[in-house]
This record gives sequence, structure tokens and C-alpha cells, in this order.
Amino acid sequence: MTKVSMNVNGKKVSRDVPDETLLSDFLREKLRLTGTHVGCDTSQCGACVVHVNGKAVKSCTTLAVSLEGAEVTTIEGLANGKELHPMQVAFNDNHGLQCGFCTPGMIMTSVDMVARYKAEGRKLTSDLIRQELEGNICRCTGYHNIVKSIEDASAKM
Amino acid sequence: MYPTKYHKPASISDAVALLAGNDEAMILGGGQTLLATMKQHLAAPSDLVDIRAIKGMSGISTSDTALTIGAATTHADVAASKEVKKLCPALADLASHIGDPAVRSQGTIGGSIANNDPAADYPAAMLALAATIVTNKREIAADDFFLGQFTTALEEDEIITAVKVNAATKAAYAKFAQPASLFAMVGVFVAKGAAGVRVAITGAGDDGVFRHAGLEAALTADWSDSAVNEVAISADGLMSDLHGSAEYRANLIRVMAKRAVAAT
Amino acid sequence: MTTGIGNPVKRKEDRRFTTGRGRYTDDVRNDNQAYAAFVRSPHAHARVKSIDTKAALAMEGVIDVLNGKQLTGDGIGNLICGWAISSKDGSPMNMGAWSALATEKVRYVGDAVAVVIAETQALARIAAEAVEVDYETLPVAASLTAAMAKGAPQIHDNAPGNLIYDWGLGDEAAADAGLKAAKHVTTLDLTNNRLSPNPMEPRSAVASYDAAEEHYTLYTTSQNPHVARLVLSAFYNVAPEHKLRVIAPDVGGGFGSKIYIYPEEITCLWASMKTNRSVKWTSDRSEAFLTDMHGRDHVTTAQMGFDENGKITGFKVDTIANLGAYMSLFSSSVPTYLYAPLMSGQYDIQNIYCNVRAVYTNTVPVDAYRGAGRPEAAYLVERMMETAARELNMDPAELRRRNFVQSFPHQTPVLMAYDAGDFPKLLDMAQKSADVAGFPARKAEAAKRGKLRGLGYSTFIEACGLAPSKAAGSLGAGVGLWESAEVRVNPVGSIEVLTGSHSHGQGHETTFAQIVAERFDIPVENVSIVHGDTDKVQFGMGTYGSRSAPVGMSAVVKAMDKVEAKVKKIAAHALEASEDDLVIEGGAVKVKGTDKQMLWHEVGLAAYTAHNLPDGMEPGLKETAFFDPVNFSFPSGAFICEVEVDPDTGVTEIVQFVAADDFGTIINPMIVEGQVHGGVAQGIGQAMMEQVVYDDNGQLLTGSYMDYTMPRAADLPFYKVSHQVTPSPNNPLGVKGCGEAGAIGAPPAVINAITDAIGNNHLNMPATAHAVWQAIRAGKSAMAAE
Amino acid sequence: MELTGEYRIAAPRQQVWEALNDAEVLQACIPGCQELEKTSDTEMLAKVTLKIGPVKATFGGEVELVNIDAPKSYTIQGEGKGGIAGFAKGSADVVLAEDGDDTILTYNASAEVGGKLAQLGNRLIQSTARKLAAAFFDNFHERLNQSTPEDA
Repeated sequence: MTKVSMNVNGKKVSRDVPDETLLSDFLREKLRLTGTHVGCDTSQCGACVVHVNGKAVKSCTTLAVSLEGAEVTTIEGLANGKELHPMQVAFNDNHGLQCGFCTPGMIMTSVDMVARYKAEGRKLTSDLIRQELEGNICRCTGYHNIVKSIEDASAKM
Repeated sequence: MYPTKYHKPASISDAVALLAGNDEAMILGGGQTLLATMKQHLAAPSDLVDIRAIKGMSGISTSDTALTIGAATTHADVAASKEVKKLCPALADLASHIGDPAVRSQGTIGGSIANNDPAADYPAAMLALAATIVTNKREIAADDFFLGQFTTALEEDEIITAVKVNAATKAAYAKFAQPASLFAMVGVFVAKGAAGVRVAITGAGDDGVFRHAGLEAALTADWSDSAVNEVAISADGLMSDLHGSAEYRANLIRVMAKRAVAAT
Repeated sequence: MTTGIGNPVKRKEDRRFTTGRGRYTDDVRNDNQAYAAFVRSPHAHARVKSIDTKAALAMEGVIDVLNGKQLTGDGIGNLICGWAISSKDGSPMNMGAWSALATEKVRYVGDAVAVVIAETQALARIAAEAVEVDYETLPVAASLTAAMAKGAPQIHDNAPGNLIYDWGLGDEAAADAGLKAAKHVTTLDLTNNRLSPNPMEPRSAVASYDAAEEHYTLYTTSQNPHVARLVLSAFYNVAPEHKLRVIAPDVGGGFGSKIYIYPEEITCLWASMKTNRSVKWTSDRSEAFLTDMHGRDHVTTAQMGFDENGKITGFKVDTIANLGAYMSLFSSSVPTYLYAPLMSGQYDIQNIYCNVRAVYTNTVPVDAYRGAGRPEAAYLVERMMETAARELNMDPAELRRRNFVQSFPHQTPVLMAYDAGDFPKLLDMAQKSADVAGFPARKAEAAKRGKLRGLGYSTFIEACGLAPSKAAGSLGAGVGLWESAEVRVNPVGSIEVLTGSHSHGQGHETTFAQIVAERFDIPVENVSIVHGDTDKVQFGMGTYGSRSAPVGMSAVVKAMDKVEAKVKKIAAHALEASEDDLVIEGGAVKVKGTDKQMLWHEVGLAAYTAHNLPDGMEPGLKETAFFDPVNFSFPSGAFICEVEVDPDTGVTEIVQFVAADDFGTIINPMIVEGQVHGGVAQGIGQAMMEQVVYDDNGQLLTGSYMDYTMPRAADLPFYKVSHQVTPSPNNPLGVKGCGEAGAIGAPPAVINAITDAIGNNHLNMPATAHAVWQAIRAGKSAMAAE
Repeated sequence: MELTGEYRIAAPRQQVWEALNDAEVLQACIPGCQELEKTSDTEMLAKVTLKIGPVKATFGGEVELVNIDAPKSYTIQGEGKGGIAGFAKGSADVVLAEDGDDTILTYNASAEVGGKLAQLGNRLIQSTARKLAAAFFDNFHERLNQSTPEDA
């Protein structure tokens, strides 16, 4: 057991956990933030993506104990109180989700994607969005409306 | 996962001390391969020695003609580095296509090279660019470093600290991704520089990354995609699996070599 | 009113999903939570000689290790297939015994032999590895060829030669005669590749047992919790129905794979009683690949005859279906009644015969996967039409037009009576949308860039809205296929609809609310949809076979009819008006031509205060209804796929995908289009990427996303989706169902396009770059040989 | 999966044969072999650790010599259980032919892997099996003969 402290969605949290605890388990089981999902075990589906120190990370392939002092944002922490993040709004506006299981990871990846392109001053086209989504799998939507959602939010973020 | 003990040494000597005499301890870099393997219960290290916090392990420094990239530098940082883009844009481009954005923000160049997965991208770049692998003990030429799939010249408690890459006058990497994993099914890195023309191929070989003498000879004589057409590319020694026969991989080597050359 | 039928109302359920507040089965954690891990066979076929649990039981935190003999000893019944199919000779299907935990023999890699219950999930998994099972390995039949070979290993004793049934539909003599009379006969051999459904949420079950009440509660990832309860109760003897509550909360996709009852749910329920703990099991993806039911997996040889005008004279089909190691819940119906009756496609074919043999193999069971039987039929018929057109040197669209059914209802020789449609118009719409006229120019332009461009059609039909109970019963179904609904108007006028349909991504909370909002002219926000809990909702049949709208919504409509009748009685009484003069609009019940009205909530309140109801009327405003359709519904579509192939690598890019569909009435076009997008993506996945591969020893080689190719965003295009509406006359809304069309129609369109591009018709799915490259080479050498 | 090879060994056939039947020699030559304990003239218990990149699995099982036609040929076969990793089976038909003072050893081996390794690692199994088979005979060859293999 190791005591790990981090800042999750703006709140400081500390828990004693076995060293092998993955960040996804830490969030889901220790903090009961069950919006972060686990959809595969080979780090490919992206349902578990959260932000660690401002970068998109697959929480199923990250040890919680390695994140002492880190700033973590999960899907539960994306909205500003009752006001949804533009990406969350765009997914609703554009029907970018169906079963909702991949959605938290999709949105966290998308927010990171748009932020990175904005920071680098690059334009995000639909082709680039599709490439950037290589680490996120959705089985329901055929991606059409996910790409539309990200294009939409990108214009508003 | 099986229980393990996590360590985050602050120095190389602390890391070495943790590894010494413990066969079951493993070095943890970005963890994008190791943690995935541990989740499957196919690896059970007693101790994980996370070398990312060691001073000097991350970051990129340059001279006029060479890059030194710290072993714990992430793929995303290599891809975004102005220095890498300037001195060796092919390497930045390669890094920008490893895995996916979340993997790139965690995975490290040292981890990739030490693992020497037969479908990893970096080993092809190291070999083609005649890079030098710097460890806590010595400097190893790429030609002497990659010894077959998952096999390197690294000794038990030897830790990669950095790689040194010389700028090439021409270099490019063309990858054909395996459709499911998006790992390289065939990746061809072509480079022309002080070390001559070097062509390294990943993903395709039955025993990991290798250099292709025929392509190197042809491109030494004539650096053009048409020169590639004249080279015999044998399927012998190439991998055959669900995703592609050895013949298909041989074909892809030619096509990717042409595309890489054309991109320079 | 912008929230009623036909409006793209934004989904009400999205807020919880986009904020991480969805509640899926694995999110449930009870107070006394323990965790299950299964001990699974690494062998595809073996006798279980002994199970040594000592080491596992000795681990601290391990609560119990349970095996199959204990399970059957407690009277837990075998898993069954619920649709009885008889062979041509009248003999019943040969269903082998399937225990939730194997007792004597394991028959596929992943077959469970024991379960460990422990304090944590990690520990349960570690302890499961410590259970020592001694297997005596047996010869393996992992493929149809191996299973049907002379002297093949016998997988179940009661299925000689591994044959489950040898079944036929249609008139064989007539089909033979039709072929004999033909001017041209096209023969085609094809394979329908085996797929893994891969909903993104892995299966999960959380079972708890209340010893005082002898009552069980099961949270599970199910598409039909009611049928799950019925089967768990009636066949597996877990508990009587009133002692078992099944809840399917938010479910992260199903695509058919979550229709069935799986061994894990049965085992968790039983284990919760044995250990007196809440028992949770959540599959990881590796386990899902091993144990989730697969889909498709047919090999077929077929002949179609044509007269001198290109009219079809006869169609004869011989199919062998791989059902895996056991017969899953609906598995028998998929290659029979969900397949052969679709052999007429959109065409007027008088002579059809379809023979189907179903075979056991040492692989995970195969059952319904999005489309279930209909994609296999559409693939065969539409590949056949395209191949015939090439052989006859005819425009493939023209050949189709010459054979289209022109009037409705249309009775085929294979059971089905098509309800409504306009196939020529649908094809026109698709051709226009795809700019087929401009294709030759695009092809020439692509050729200049060294690319091979091709165009492929698929004009397909499906049978949805499963379906008349009487007909299903006569064909062997073990359950009725109606649906139930309850509409509750609360005293304040808000409405709860309880439906036996189940949403696992389809957006029922929005679309079902829309039909209520439309009917009673109230805001969609004032309507909530309740589903997925057997304690709340009366018995229902669940969601599969595109049945939620045609059957589930129809039941809601019937219940609303009853509510409306009562509302009008109450209002007529209160307003002293005639019921015939009342209209419901603008949130009120109004007397036509006057300003007299009762606000909607006033009616609700009146019903419950019961101070002023007509004499003899019961208080309350809640009605239930069951809807049993008189027929299937028959959505039809015309898909056109255009591809560009890179001959150097075989890489195929879909440059255009047009889907013109006829779903009858559309409730929410945004959601319907979403269903088409997703279905087409899965169809493209089947056509170009996905395939389950077992080696000869029955080892699964595509057991993770490293080897099983899931379609990703960069693999897929934007889709051009359009609709025409010919309402189905067989349900009150005129809807036909839209959930499966994409997956049914897309594969033949894609393969027809690629084979057109490369000039070689011999290409199996999945048409990976590797396969296409090989087909180009084979085509070249075939041409060179000629 | 079929794997073949041929070696020229500068030793008489009888000597090669004896080495092929010597548990100590076999243990030294089987890659990753940690234990090899003879339980009869033709049967042994073995513990072998397999490393493929980050994957490390230890297999315990039996090695058996069958189809013995001394000193010309036998089949060496083994089967081991590797816990969650699954199981591995391998066999090699080994034939010794006299060529003057030398012995020509040919082998024809096959391997089968089941369980998690097959499910997750299939891209690596064939090349690994080939590598392991070659390593065994290379080691054996080297032990008896310092010259390089003709065809490994």
C-alpha cells in the first residue's frame, strides 16, 4: 500500500492503494467516479481517457501511485457546475453518442485534441479529427456524428 | 494485476541499486507496453523502477548536427520538438504516428528502443540514422544494439539514458499499419547522411528490425523511387501472420520504400 | 410542436452520458460486494478429469470456489436454445447439453469449469489461476470442414456427425425446374465471415441474494431483462419469477450479443446464494472475445437462373451454418427463419429453395448479431445479382429493376408477405444521390492517379419487428413476440411510459417520449420512459430485430388509445360535453368550437381525486396494452458504395457511401440517421475488416483489438443518408424499424464495389488490403492465363 | 507450424545419440530450461521459462522421448502448463545420419500454443517457436561441435 495524493476535478484526494492500482481503478473504485470506463485491456478503445496535468492519458495504462501530486480531470469534472463544456453540448447537439459508453473517453480525447490544435495554431479538419481519434473506438455511431460534434465544438471552444 | 512494488528513484545509481540482483524487477518507462502486459497477467515484476523522474532523463538537446534525446522523453515531445523538426524532421514525423495521442503522451523513446518490439517504429529510425544508444555504462551503435525481436545488447541492470541522432541530409519514414493494432506491418526508414545510405525495416522481419542491403545499394547509386523498383525484395525471413503473408510484406517493403524516398 | 413525430429532438438521455453520470452494471456496487472470476478452459475440446481448488481456497480473501457438479447438484438447469427447428425428415434438432459450468467436458476455449468468489476482483483473478484443472484433451473440430469430415470428433453425443439439423424452406423441385428452364445460371460460392459483436461495454452481472426473503436481484447487461428473468426462472431454476428481480440499467451497446442468457449470469446468481454475498463479474475484453456469442459464419453455394430478359427463373441455396459448441438462446432461428425467408430480396422470384445445415464446432456459440440472418441473406442475394449482371453484361441496376417487386402486399414463395415499399423509386433516389451518371468520369480521373475506382449496389429487404406471436410459435419459437406498454398519467399530468422494450443506445427515452408528446400535445420534458427493471415494468420482450418502434411503440400507442378514451370520458363528464366534440391540443382537452377546456393536468388530477368522475368509473389514469403485430415489417434500402483501390497495396478507400432507406414513418430523423450510420459502419467492418479466426486447434487468434480489427474513425467516410416513406400498414404508426438496415445492406454494396474496381469477382470478406492485393494479383494471373 | 533444420556435427553418431539422451545436455540446450529431472529412461519433468519481450511465463510439464530407433532417430516431445499464459506443446523428430566421421542431424519440429498466449500473442508465436527450436539445436550443435551450423 502506498498513499497517493492528487488533485481530481479540483479537489485534493488521498487514498492508500496497492502499488499496482491503475488510475482507472483508482477513479472508479476508490473515488467512485464511474464516468471513466474500461472497454478493453490493450489500451486501444480509449473509453478510459482522462486528463493528467493537461494531457489526455489512458487511465487504464497508468499507475495511480506514479501520479503523486498530479492534476487529474475526468468527465465528471469537465462541466463548469451546471454549465456543460462546449464539447459536451456539441455531442448532444450533433447526436455524437448512442449507448454512451465510449462517450466520456471520446469527449476527453476531443477536448484535448481541440486544445492541442489551438495551442499549436493548427486547423482541425474532419480528416485530421478522424486521424486523431485513432485511439478511441465507438461501436454505435459509425463516427459520422462524433466527427461533426468535434468540428462543431472546435468552432466554439 | 499481480502485486508489485513501485519505486521512483531520483538518480541512476538508485535505479541501478533497485535493479541489481533482482531478476524480477523491471524498468518502467511510459508503461504503454509493460502495464498492458501486466494487466494480462503475462508479466509479474516484483518491483517496478520508474526512471522518468531521474534528472536528465527527459528532454532534447542539440548541437549543429546532432540531437541528444533523453530516454524518458515522450513520443509527443519528440513529435513536437522544434529541434527535432529542424534537424531530423523524419524522426518527428515518425514519433507523431506512434500509437495514438494518449499513448504518445506517455510512451517514451527509451522504452520503445529497450523493448525492441518487432513492429515498433523507433528501432527503424535508430538503425537507419546510425544512432547511438547511450546507457549508464556505455555508448552502443544502433547496428550493435538491436539483436533480434525483443532482444538488445542491454545487460540486466543497464539503463538507456539517451539516444544520439545525427542529422541526415535526407530521411523519411513510411509506415503501413497493421489494421487492428495500428502497429507497423511494414515500416521503412530511409536515410542518407554521413553514414551513407541506410534503409531499416520494421514490422516485417521474422526477427525484428533489419537493414536491407539491396535497397541501400540501389539508393546509394541512385536516390530515387524508381531505383527501388529494380531491387529484388525477397519474402524469405519475413513474417507471415493473420494480417499479411510474407509475400505481401515484401511487396509493402517496396511500396513503402518508394513512398519514403519520394517524401524526401 | 417541434417535439412530436418527425422532429429531430435532441436526446434527453445525453446529459447523464456526457457528464459521466450514466449508470452501467459495472458501476453498481453493493455493500457486501464480492467478485467472481471464472476458471476457463485453454483447450477447445477436453474431458475434465479433476479440479483441484485447494491452493485457491487457501488464499486469504478467497470466499469460495464453486464447480459445475455443485451447480447441477443444486438443480440449476442447462442453458437452452429457445427456438425448435426440425430437420426436413421431421426429426427435432439435436441440442446438446450445456451447463453454465462444465461438468464432464469442455467444448471451446473459454468454456468455464469453475468460479472463484473473492473479496476483490484482482484477487479473484489470481485465485482462479491457482485452480488446477486436469484435462484429458480430445481431438478438435474448430471449423465447418473439420466438424463435417468423416470421423470428425464428436462434440455432443446426441448430434451424430456434429449435425444439429438439416432444414429446408421453399420448393426444391420448383427451384430446380426454374434453373433448368433458365437461359443463364449464375453460380456463386461465398463465405459470410464470423464476427465478434464488441459492444464497447463488456458484459457484466451483479447478483445479490436476500436470504430472509429468498429473493434475488440481478443487475445485468441485457437487451431484454424480462425474458432473462423468465428463462432464469423457468429453465435454469434459479428462483421463481416473483423471487427474482432483473435490472438492465444503462447498457453500453448490444448488437444482439446481449439478448441471450450467458453462463456467467446464472453462475453469479447461484454463487450469491451459495456465498450469501453480492457477486459481481465484469468481463474484460479478452474474456469478451472468448465468450461473447459470435455472429454470422456461413458458407454457401447458390445458383440463380435468368431468362433471356434477365428475369429470375429460380434460386437455389445450400448453406452450412456454424453454431459453435453449444446452441445459444436464438441460435437455431438465425440461419433458418431469419435467413431463408429473405431469399426473395426485393425481387419477384417464384421458385426458391434454401437448404440449411447447422453444425457444431469447438468454438464459442454463434447467435444473432446485428441483422441476424438477414445480412447473410442480403449478402448472398445482392452478390448474386451483381455477379449475374457482370456475367450477363448488363447494368447491375437495370438487372435489379427488371426483377423488382412492383405491387404490395407481395407474397413470396418463402413465407413472407411484404407490406409496403417502392423499390424503383428508392433506387432512383440512391442513384441520384450517388451521382451514378458521373461515375465513368470519376473512374477515368482516378485511373489517371493510378487508382482503381468501383461502384457497387445493394438493394435489400429485411424483415423487422419480430413478429406475430402465432406465426413465430408455429415456426418453433419458444416465446411470443409481442410487446407490452403501460402509460401512467400522474396526478400532476406528467407521464411515465413503462415499456418492455429496452434501450442500449437507441434513444428510447427521447423517441418514445416523442410519440407521447405528439399524442397528448405536451412538452417532451414532461414524459419519462421507464424500462429495464422487472420490478417496475410488466413482462415484455426486449429489444432486438429492429422491433422497438414497430412493436414496442405500437404497444405504447395502444395504451395511449385507452388513456385518451378515459381522458375524454373524464373531460366530457366534467365539461358536460360530448366525447366526440373533444380534442386534445395545446396542453388541454378542449371542446371543439368553444372556449371550454380542461388543462391536461386538471384531467390527471380529476382522475386521481375522483371527486367528479362518471358513474362507475374507476379512479386513476393508467392503462396497459400488449401489441402483437399481424406481420413483420419490411424496411427496404438501396445502398451504393463507391471505392478507390490502391493497386500497389490493396488499400481500399470508401470515397462515397449512399444509403437510401424506407423505414416507413420516421419518429426522429436524427436518431434514425444515427442508427443507419452505426449499422453501415458495422457492415463496412464486416466487409473490410472484421473476422474471428480460430486455428485448427480451436485457439482463438483474434482475441484482442491487436488482431480483431474494429472500424475506426479514419477507416470510415461520412455517409449520405436519405429516406422515402411508405408506411407499414401493419402497425398504428406505420413504422418499420431502422436498427439493422445498415449492417444488412452495406456488406454486399462494399464487396460489389471493390470487385468492380479490381475486375475480379472472387473476393471474400473481409476484403482487407491484403486480401484485395491478392485478388488483384489472382485476377491478373487469371487474365494472363486466358 | 512446421520448423526444420539441419546440422553437421563433427562427432560420431553414437556420441551424438548419447548426448541427445543425456538429461544434463538437454537441460543445458533447452532455452530457458531451469529444471530437468529424469523420471525414467525416456521421461523427464521440466520447468522452462519463456521470455518474449515483456512477457515472462514459466511452463511446467513433461518431456518424453518416443519413437526411439537408437542410434538413428527419436521424437522428443514436451508439453507444459504456464498458468494463465496457457499451455505449450512441442515435438521434434530428430534423425541422425552418418556421413564419414561426422553426423548429420536433421529435425522437423512442430509447436502449438494455447490459451492467453495464443489469444494475445499470435503475431509472435511462429517466430518465437522458430527461434526457440533453432536455439535448442544451435546450443546442442555448439556443445558437440565448435563449427558453425550449415543451415540453422
